[in-house]
Amino acid sequence: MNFDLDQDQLDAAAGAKQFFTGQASPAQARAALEDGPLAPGRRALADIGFLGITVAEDAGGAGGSLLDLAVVAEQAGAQLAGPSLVTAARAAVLLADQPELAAALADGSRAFCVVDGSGPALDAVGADTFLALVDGDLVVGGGEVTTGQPMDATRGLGVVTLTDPRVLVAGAAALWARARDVALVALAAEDLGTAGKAVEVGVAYAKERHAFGRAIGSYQAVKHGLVDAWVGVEQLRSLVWWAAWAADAAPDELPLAAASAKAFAAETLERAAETCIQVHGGIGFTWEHDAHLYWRRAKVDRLLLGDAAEHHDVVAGLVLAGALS
Amino acid sequence: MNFDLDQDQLDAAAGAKQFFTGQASPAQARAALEDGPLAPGRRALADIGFLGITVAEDAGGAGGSLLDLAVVAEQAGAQLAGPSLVTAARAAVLLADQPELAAALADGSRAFCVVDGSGPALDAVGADTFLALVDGDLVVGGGEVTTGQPMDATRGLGVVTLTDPRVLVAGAAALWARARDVALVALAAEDLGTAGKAVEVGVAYAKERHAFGRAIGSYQAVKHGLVDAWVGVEQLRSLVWWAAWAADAAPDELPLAAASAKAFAAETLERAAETCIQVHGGIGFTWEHDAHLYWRRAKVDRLLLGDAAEHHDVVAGLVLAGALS
Amino acid sequence: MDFDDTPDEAAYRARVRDLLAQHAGDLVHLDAGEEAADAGEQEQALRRTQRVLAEAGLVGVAWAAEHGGQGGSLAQQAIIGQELARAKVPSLINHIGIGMCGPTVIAHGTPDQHERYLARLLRADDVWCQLFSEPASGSDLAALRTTAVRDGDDWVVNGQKVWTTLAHVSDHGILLTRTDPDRPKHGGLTMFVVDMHAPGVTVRPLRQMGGQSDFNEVFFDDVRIPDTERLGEPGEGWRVALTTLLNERVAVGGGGNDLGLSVESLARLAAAKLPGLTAQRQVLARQAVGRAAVAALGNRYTGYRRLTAISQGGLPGPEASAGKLAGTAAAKLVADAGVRLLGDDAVFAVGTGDDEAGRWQRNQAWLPGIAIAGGTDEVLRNIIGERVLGLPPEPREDKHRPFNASGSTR
Amino acid sequence: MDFDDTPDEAAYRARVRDLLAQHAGDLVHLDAGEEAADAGEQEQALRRTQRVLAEAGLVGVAWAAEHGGQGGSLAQQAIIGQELARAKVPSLINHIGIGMCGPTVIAHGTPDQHERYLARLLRADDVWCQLFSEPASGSDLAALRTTAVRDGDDWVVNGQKVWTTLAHVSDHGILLTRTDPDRPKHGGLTMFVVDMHAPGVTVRPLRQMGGQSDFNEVFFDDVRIPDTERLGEPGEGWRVALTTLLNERVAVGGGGNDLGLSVESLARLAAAKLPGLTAQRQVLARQAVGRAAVAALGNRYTGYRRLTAISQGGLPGPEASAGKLAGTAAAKLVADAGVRLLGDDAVFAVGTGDDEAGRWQRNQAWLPGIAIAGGTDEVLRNIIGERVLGLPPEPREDKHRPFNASGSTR
Repeated sequence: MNFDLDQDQLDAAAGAKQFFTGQASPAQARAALEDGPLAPGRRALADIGFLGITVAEDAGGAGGSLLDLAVVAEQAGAQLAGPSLVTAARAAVLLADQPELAAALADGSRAFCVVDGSGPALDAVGADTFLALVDGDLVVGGGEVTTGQPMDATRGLGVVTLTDPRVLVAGAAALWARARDVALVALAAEDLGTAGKAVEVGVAYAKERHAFGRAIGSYQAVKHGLVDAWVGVEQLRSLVWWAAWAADAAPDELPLAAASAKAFAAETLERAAETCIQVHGGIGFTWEHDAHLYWRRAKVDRLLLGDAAEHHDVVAGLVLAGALS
Repeated sequence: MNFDLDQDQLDAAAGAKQFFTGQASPAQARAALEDGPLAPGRRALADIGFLGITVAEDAGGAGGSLLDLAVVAEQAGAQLAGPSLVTAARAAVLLADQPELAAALADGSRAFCVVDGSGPALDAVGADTFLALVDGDLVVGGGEVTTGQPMDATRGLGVVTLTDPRVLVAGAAALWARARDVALVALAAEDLGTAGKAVEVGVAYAKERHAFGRAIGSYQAVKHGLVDAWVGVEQLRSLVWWAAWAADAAPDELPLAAASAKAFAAETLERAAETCIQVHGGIGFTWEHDAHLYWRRAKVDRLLLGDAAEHHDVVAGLVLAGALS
Repeated sequence: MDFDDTPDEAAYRARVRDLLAQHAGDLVHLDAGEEAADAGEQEQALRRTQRVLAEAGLVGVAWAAEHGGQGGSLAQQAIIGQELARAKVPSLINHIGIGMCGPTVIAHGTPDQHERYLARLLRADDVWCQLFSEPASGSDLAALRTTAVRDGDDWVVNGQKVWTTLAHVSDHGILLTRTDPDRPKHGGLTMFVVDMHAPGVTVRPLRQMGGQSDFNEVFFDDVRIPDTERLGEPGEGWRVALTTLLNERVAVGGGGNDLGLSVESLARLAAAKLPGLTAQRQVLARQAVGRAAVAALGNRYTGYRRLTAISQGGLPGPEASAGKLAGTAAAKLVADAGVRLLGDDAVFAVGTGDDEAGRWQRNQAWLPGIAIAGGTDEVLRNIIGERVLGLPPEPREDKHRPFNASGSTR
Repeated sequence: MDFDDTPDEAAYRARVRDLLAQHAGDLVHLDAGEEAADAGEQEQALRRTQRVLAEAGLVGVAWAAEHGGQGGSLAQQAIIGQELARAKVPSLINHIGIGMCGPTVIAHGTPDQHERYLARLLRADDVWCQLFSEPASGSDLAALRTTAVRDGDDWVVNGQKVWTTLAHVSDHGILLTRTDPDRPKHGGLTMFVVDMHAPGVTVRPLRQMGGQSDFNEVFFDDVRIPDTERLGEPGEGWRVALTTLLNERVAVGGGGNDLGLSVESLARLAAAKLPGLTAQRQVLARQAVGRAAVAALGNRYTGYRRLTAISQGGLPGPEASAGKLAGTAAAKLVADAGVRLLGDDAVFAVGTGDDEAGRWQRNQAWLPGIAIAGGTDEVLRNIIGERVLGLPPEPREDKHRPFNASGSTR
């Protein structure tokens, strides 16, 4: 039994934390709501190697595991970074046998977007290369992107119409499914980071802010709300680690673990962000405070790649089919 | 705007409270779990006139409104009384044009049970006259009753097989539907009483019990839990009053109001009973304490006559069909 | 039990409806959620509307006649509110002044203050705001730090207020200050009427997370207030403020109105969207719509019970706090059911944001504030627990310490 | 990261499995939920089972060799637990003695006490219980009122304990008493070893809401305890008790096991019942099953993280409290999903109660207790909030007052 990060992963997490703390922030997520650029942006993510963590070494990536990527994604989530490592993780799976495209993913020379159905797609804004499943085949092509006024501007959401698609892999349903599960794990990892940060910010304020002669964190209503949010974050961490581990070490468990992690991430982040606002009182719902930026991320992410209801249904289906026995 | 009980109803409630406090109690509900008799029992309920509140005067009843019955049912619920006034209210509607049977309902000379489908029926134990809807007709007959080990023994639950049914009213679907809505209201009224009592008992204990040098009711975790339960009880009271009023004064509103009251009753009583146990700590989950008797009632009543999910769906259907506009 | 007007109420309602029809040409009319393009024009139109209504005898009806009111009842005031809504006339611009500031001036002001302020307030010649909350004193109002120091016939005020509704259009405000920091926190406060146009007063709109600005920050930099503008004695400010807060409860009332988008708008959205969902999603959406509707109805009918109490001459008690608590919970269920029906559309909101998706998105971003503004859920639960259920309060170490020495100054 | 044994752990597991197979004939084996018909026979069989395991070196492995243990690790102890479960050998009858009482005797007892008690405890020659909680002191353990008064070489004990697991079969117990009521509540306590067969000790089973009796009440009526049975100095009882409570955490551990019926049994029930439901009910039941499964898995994998920490030589910290909190929440979701699937059957439970419906009904009635027993949800949240998140504690007025003068005596 060794269900813990190893030293390399701990080091990678520390490095990623330093990088994202320097290169991204809620302040930049706030600016993005008024047309500011994404931070750190694709270029910087490519340069530090984060877009290629799970790209094969011979395609210029690091050939790492999904768990390696998840520990970095957590730090990205903590700073509301964009574009998302979800897209990098998912595209790396889809492009496993396409070394040139995979290299362009890793070095940032192409901006990828993976498109499901007709809803808004993650990282569509600014993308130049679109991947989709059409009639069971993996296709690649250009795309026209329609933007809206999304709750969270760091997700680069856009509705995509593919242009000039060509088939990359015929009969790619299984590949697509695995890539989607990997995306669920990466998204849950980013949400883990955001949720953990929201709790941390809430806890810090609860220690500092006084009312009626004592720190508000000494009141059970505040304390217990933060504790419940924290307990959720720690449970989410376990599900994310399990799912990321399963992607490489136990692929049969991936669908159950990925759906579990994503379902739990949606609700855990939402609760953490709402708790963060509530703990802050009036200041917590002002534009200038960071709390609403975590909340915006929560409101968008809970719907991305299927909401909790969708994934609870998936989990039920797998459990009914004997996934736990 | 006069959304309040009138003086007669307040007097009736006070009288009913005195009656039920004397004639029934959680202690008797506990004894019923080990084959003790129901309290106050059909005889006593008939003698004081509670089985005939909504039976027409010329059939020996009081010719009262459903609201008159609801204020009494609330007091019955507070003492976990049996048999249920739900059956009296429902049978009175079904027997509106059957003066002899209605008289036998009011004077207690017959013991009625109203049977839906194949699940356990309320007040089946000891009943001698069974009412059911068969192929759209209201039928009356005898019945064979199979008993189980129900969570709450005061509900007289039994699975009924009708014997010798005869048609009482042909084409009675609308009558049956109205009677069922009336039953929902009476059940919600009993649940209101039980929930209110559970909160009252919890509040009293929270004032008296001390931990770490002060009454536990001064801790927000305890205080806020009780407040939320109390707020639920007061909302439930409003829904019960509205639904009971609608039964006589605005029949078009009855289906929405009855389903709303029953759905809210199911969850409000459950929360109130669970809060009552939790506030009491260890003593709260012992056999000798009353808390689990409220809880048992909650666990049974939430399923009787359709659970919250069923009634939320009914409410949605009515709202979608324009019930609020 | 009935939901009808009494004969008196019906007659009053008919008179109000008549007056509103008669003056319709001079009143602003807006659909719910609609706003005028130009804020300045909007302000002038709203001031004019209130003046017309005041002249028709429809403003401050529950105030005594000697102060310019009609000596009427809270029930009459509720009827006017309902009829204004029915006629699509927006809330009075001076609702804070009428509901809170005016009653405070009446209770604690001098005859001279009554003379100078009340009639103008009712006509919206002056708009008023309430300057209590500060960055470091939200729920714990008495921890405020804005100081007023006596200087000859004046007091000199320095500090900052926040969450001040209408400050950006106000002419006067009631201002709670600390005048004696050596006394325990509740004991060293004094209330004033402040001229919002006086030198040293700066108003800055406060932007909320949804982008709108319902509140302001107000800065006081050596603002001089004549002692004649004091309300009540020095050191009596907390008692004066309690008058204001009691009247706030009367004004807010927990009347069971929907907060945010109404359950009726959820019903319309559901009727439009539900047929397009899969069978599975329909089941789940119906659960969410049903649950939200039940919560909203429970809150609405509980509000009718409170209105009944008022109509019978009662005053809203602490149980009015339950109305806000339940209203907030219902509003969250309504908002979440709506967003669930809209799915991706709600987060994405293609277009101008004025469409249905944009409305629900804004509603969602406005909601976290309602569990905080006007009393956080936590404070409301304390109020109900202690004043309705009689549960003991928490130990208070701050009440009797000199404010200077208290943790509240951190 | 992996879920496998290290080579050392694998070797140890093989040895344990081997020993269990070797002694299989002398051990009790029970399916989960199964119970022997005769309680007395069951007790004897369980005592015999523990003796056999002790002789095989599988009891108290984490205890030092000088006290009869193996000087092993908590990881080895966890492996033994897993292998016992796998072989369907029930928990050791003396699990309280091994996990809590023994370590307390080791830490605070005299060499003579070690000599007399520890070996017999490991062999279940003596079964032990822990006598701390009282009717008036649950979460606030230090408010206990059972008194011990010095009389010559003895102490005379009067009072009542409650929630005492295994008291009805115990030979000894560790007993926390108040010996100096004039000191503050934590300062006047003293710990003893008590002979449960001594005159004046009365044990009464305590019936729970579900009908079963997992706990006892224990009454002390002028029970004499020789001073040689004291554990630690007079007045040092709280410090001694902290040793016990720390070891309780180690023993309970928050290992992520399902509380109540397992998620696997929910999966089996769902597979059997779901096809019989309407399409609408299937949608809702699948939501409930999915949500419960996710919660149970989150708790299970979080338990693996704690087991990893133990396996790497760590001690369970206060975050173990999170395991019970999350486990309780998951158990409630599992129970509710099961009851939802069973519908009326669950409340009605036709037949003997040994069927599926009866099992879920009993599970439901057992659950309210788990949010209370072994630390209420509220106390656990305080522990996590204060010791993990570093949030400040609430003001405590009772800590420094003489116990006599404190509200705790009410």
